[in-house]
Amino acid sequence: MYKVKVFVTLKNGVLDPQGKAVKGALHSMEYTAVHDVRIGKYMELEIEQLDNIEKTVEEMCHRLLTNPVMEDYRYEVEEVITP
Amino acid sequence: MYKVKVFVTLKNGVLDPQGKAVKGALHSMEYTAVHDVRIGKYMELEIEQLDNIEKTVEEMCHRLLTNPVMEDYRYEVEEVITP
Amino acid sequence: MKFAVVVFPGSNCDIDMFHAVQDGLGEEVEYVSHTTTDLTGYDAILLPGGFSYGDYLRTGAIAQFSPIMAAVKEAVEQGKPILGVCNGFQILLESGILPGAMKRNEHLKFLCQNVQLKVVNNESMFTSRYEKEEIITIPIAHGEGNYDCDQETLDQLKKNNQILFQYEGVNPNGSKENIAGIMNKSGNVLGMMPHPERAVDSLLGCADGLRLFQSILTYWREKHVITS
Amino acid sequence: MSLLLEPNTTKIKEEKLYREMGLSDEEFSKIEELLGRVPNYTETGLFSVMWSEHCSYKTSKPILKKFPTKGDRVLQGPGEGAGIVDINDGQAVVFKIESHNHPSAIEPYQGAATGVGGIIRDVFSMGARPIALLNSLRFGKLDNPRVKYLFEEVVAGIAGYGNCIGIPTVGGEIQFDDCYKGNPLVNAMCVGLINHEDIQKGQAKGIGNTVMYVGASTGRDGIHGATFASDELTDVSDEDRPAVQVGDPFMEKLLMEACLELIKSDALVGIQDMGAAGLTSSASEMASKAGTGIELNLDEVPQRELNMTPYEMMLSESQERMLVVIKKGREQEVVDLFKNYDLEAKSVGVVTDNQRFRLFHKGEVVADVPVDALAEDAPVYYMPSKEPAYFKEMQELEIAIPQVSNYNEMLLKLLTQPTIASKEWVYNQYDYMIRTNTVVAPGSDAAVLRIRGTNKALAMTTDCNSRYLYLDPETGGKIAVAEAARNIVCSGGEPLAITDGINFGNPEKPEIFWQLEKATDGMSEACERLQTPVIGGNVSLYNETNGKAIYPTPIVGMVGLVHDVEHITTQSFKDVGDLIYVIGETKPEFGGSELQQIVDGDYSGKAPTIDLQVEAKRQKQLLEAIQANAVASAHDLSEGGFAVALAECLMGTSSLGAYVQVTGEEVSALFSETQSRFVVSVSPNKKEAFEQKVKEAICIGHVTNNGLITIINENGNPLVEMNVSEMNKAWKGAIPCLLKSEA
Ligand SMILES: Nc1ncnc2c1ncn2[C@@H]1O[C@H](COP(=O)(O)OP(=O)(O)O)[C@@H](O)[C@H]1O
Ligand SMILES: [Mg+2]
Repeated sequence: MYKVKVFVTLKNGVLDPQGKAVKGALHSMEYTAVHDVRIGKYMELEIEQLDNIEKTVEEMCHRLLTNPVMEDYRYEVEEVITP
Repeated sequence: MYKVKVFVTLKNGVLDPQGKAVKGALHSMEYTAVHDVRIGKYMELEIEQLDNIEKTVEEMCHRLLTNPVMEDYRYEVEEVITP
Repeated sequence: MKFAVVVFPGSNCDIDMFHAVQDGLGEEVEYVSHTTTDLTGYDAILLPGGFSYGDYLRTGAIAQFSPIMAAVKEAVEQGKPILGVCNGFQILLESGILPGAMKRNEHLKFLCQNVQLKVVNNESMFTSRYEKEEIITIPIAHGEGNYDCDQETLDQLKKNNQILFQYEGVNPNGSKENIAGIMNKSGNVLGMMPHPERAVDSLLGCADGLRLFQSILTYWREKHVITS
Repeated sequence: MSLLLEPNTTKIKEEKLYREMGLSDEEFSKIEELLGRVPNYTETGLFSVMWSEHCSYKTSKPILKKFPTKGDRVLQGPGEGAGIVDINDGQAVVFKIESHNHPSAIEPYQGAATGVGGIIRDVFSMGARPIALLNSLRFGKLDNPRVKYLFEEVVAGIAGYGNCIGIPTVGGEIQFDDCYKGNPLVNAMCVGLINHEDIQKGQAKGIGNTVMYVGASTGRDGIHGATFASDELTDVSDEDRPAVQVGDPFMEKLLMEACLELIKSDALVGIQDMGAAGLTSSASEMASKAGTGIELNLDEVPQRELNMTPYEMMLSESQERMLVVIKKGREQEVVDLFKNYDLEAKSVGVVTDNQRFRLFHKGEVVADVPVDALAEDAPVYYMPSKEPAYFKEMQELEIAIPQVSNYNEMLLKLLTQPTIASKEWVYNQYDYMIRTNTVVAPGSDAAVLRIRGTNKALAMTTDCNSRYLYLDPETGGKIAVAEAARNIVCSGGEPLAITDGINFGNPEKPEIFWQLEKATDGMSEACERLQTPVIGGNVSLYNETNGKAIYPTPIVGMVGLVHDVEHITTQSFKDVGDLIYVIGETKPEFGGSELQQIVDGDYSGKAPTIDLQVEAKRQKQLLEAIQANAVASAHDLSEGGFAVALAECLMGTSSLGAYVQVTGEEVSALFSETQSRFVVSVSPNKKEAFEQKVKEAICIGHVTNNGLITIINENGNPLVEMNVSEMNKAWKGAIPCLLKSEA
């Protein structure tokens, strides 16, 4: 079994309305040291043993999990030994 | 300057309709090896030099960035040397 | 003329679209399930609003893999009029039939209200019944209508007169260049956030949307006369 | 928790573990008596939820009995998922209100969302197509970050669910008062449409028929939600909260469409949603109502989590689930039907003739109790009642007219009180147009939806001014019903019936129980008088924070029938030159008024009086005038009195104004909250027709085109003179402005 973690972020240059709002809220709570906030997605997938897991994950990210027009992604694959 | 990465996940047992729908979609796209999908949030914060950054991040997570009723979180703090 | 209203799991403006064509326009219309693979019997395809697959992950993201989308792409190639409204627009973007992407509204809230639109281009098969620069009233109802694209795409859209509608006055969602609706380069696919199908009956306050459907019908009739 | 770790019967009894589940010592003895033995852990759980206030109405039953529930049009009164009223032509309207207060206090977005989801299931489980949603909300004052957070998230949650499932949210009401600070109220109402022949009952009939489970799988969420809803909130409830239930409106959309298709099939015997107390209440109630028994094999229950115990499965409040009873042998049809919607239907049990509720798990019987013991034999409590000391004090206070020095300023200030201010910020987040039947959108008195294919329409509203109820529960109860009816009438509808959402404090306190008794007495009388029977409702008690109760808040949800879409009327003035009339005389009544709140910072004295006979007469006359097409606009006078109502008639009109003259004591004339009054505008050529129908209406002025609101006194001196656009801006901006400001 694999555990795959996918991190999705908005592309540089794409405005992030949610991040902006969160930054504003943090400032109004006096966390003025916060310069910038960007909000993305974090996904955890459990995948069965597979040949070429990286390729599959790459493909899933490209086709469904992210929108390449505005998002970037990276992922980590961990092998999990199930007892 | 610090770069803080916050990973927010739903607590165990809390229903994740998004994860469920994405898993269904992956299956219908023939990625049947995918056992489970959970979707959470990933945030990147840029924070100015601060004493006790961990405590501040912890506090922000608890007060605003996550919903402690339903979500768990963990974070990583990296120091960034700005040129 | 025969219209198809595509029903994805979670579509919910399908019924409004259906009635706009049947009662407003007085033409033939049928619901077509997302599992259908053949759209050859229809003259125009309507992708209605709603929350296909709950809009989980991203709006319109999961629906792009529905079996029917291959047939929709075929219809695009054949030059049939295709109209995607709201979630339908989002699906057209996700599936790459129209360029760009949709983000959450700038103010992060769902917004339902009448808005004013400017008809930027009235020379399309969707807008011939409007005046150029005419200001019309059509309702919006969405949480993610903040259209975005890169500069190159925007330049193309402008150059080819692909922007059909822009918000007039207040931009309700922060979309780039006040964009409310765009078409593809060949001019037979329109995606728009506002709901023309909700504005076809003056009992409900406004009927400016009806002319959009009438434009499609006019186009089809003219074409039909010429080709037959 | 694994089965092995569950406490045994000795432990449950000796260590009084049932107390943690909300059962009293006496109740536990009664259960032992009914069973003839000590219940095991699972059984104790079954009783604890079924005998909770939320499911059994054990303290409110004697009270609810008083409500008038019959009427010529009533097809289904209280007792099923929702009530049903005939609207001619073989059609009927189905509606019900339900509270989700405690879950919303803990997790406002999901609490509100799942509240909406639950009430929708109540309506489609009757076989009806849900056509509209309304809500009634109460929060503390918007001067505190927690309250703002609750308010924003509750609204987002209601929007999130309703918009996604595609049912328009067309109306509601919101009040802000300190007593709701720690205990907000979130009541959701759903209205559905049905043909008489499609009406379903939640009954498990026919020995040998199959019990099927459809919809989402079961997780550990919301275990003990029903008992939790029957308990007070304290500061610690934040810690030991049960797992939050998350709503999945997409799943519910599929489930709704599938169930509405199933209803057309004669394979279906009975259907009920799994609401509070989930599988336990739906299964036992269906059997109890049919006089049968039920056996469930819990191994077949779709489960979302590993190693769930019978106790957990039976008490889970996972959302978007339904239980259906299907004719034996027809199961596969149902499986196929649901498969078309990507849903699973699973056979989980069978209807038996022994009137017992039996549960099997891994080959063993894990519960075996008489069905009626759960669903019918819950104790009924007649609580002691005592008139609170404050009531007497309030009644003895002299009438005091608050001092107002500048009427313009005061009017502006009233218009920016969040309770009066425009709720556009709220309802613009709701898709109120979807399904394209909404003729009158939020913003007028009642929402109106046409019924496609007919000339008819339905008007609907929710109302309750709890400040009056606090000062005088009986009078306040009457007013709540009367106000709802006024809103229906102003919109051109004939009031049909009500659903009630009874939100009160801890009924074990005699003063609270007294409020409950008096309020429902008042409501009953008004329902009787106005011929709007109660066809269903919901009770939410124990709404207290740290021992302090909310104001008594019995929300009235009312639906009216508009016989012809031509009769649909809104509150806004229409044309220059139209005559402005007021119906009803004004008295100096300020107890519980907005003005009193502003001037004194509190509520005191007597609530406004109401004469139900006068109310009924005026409503009847006004409705007749509307039906004779003699009325251009109609609006009832409520919070803020005449001046506010007049201002509201001008809001959103482009350039209209009003010029009117008032008589008598000025502060009362402008701001008193005397009941049973209306402001109406009439086209000059309908003058005679109108005056003939409504003899006591007094013409006070006319609609102008100068964009000014002008109110002069008897001597012709201006009391109020203001720009409508300025007023409009303040009124619209008030709530967004409060939310933005930091506090
Ligand atoms: N929570 C809400 N949801 C939807 N609409 C609301 C809500 N609160 C108020 N409204 C709408 O705002 C308008 C004014 O409400 P309200 O002041 O309560 O009217 P009234 O005093 O006539 O009952 C109504 O149309 C009502 O439906
Ligand atoms: Mg009103």
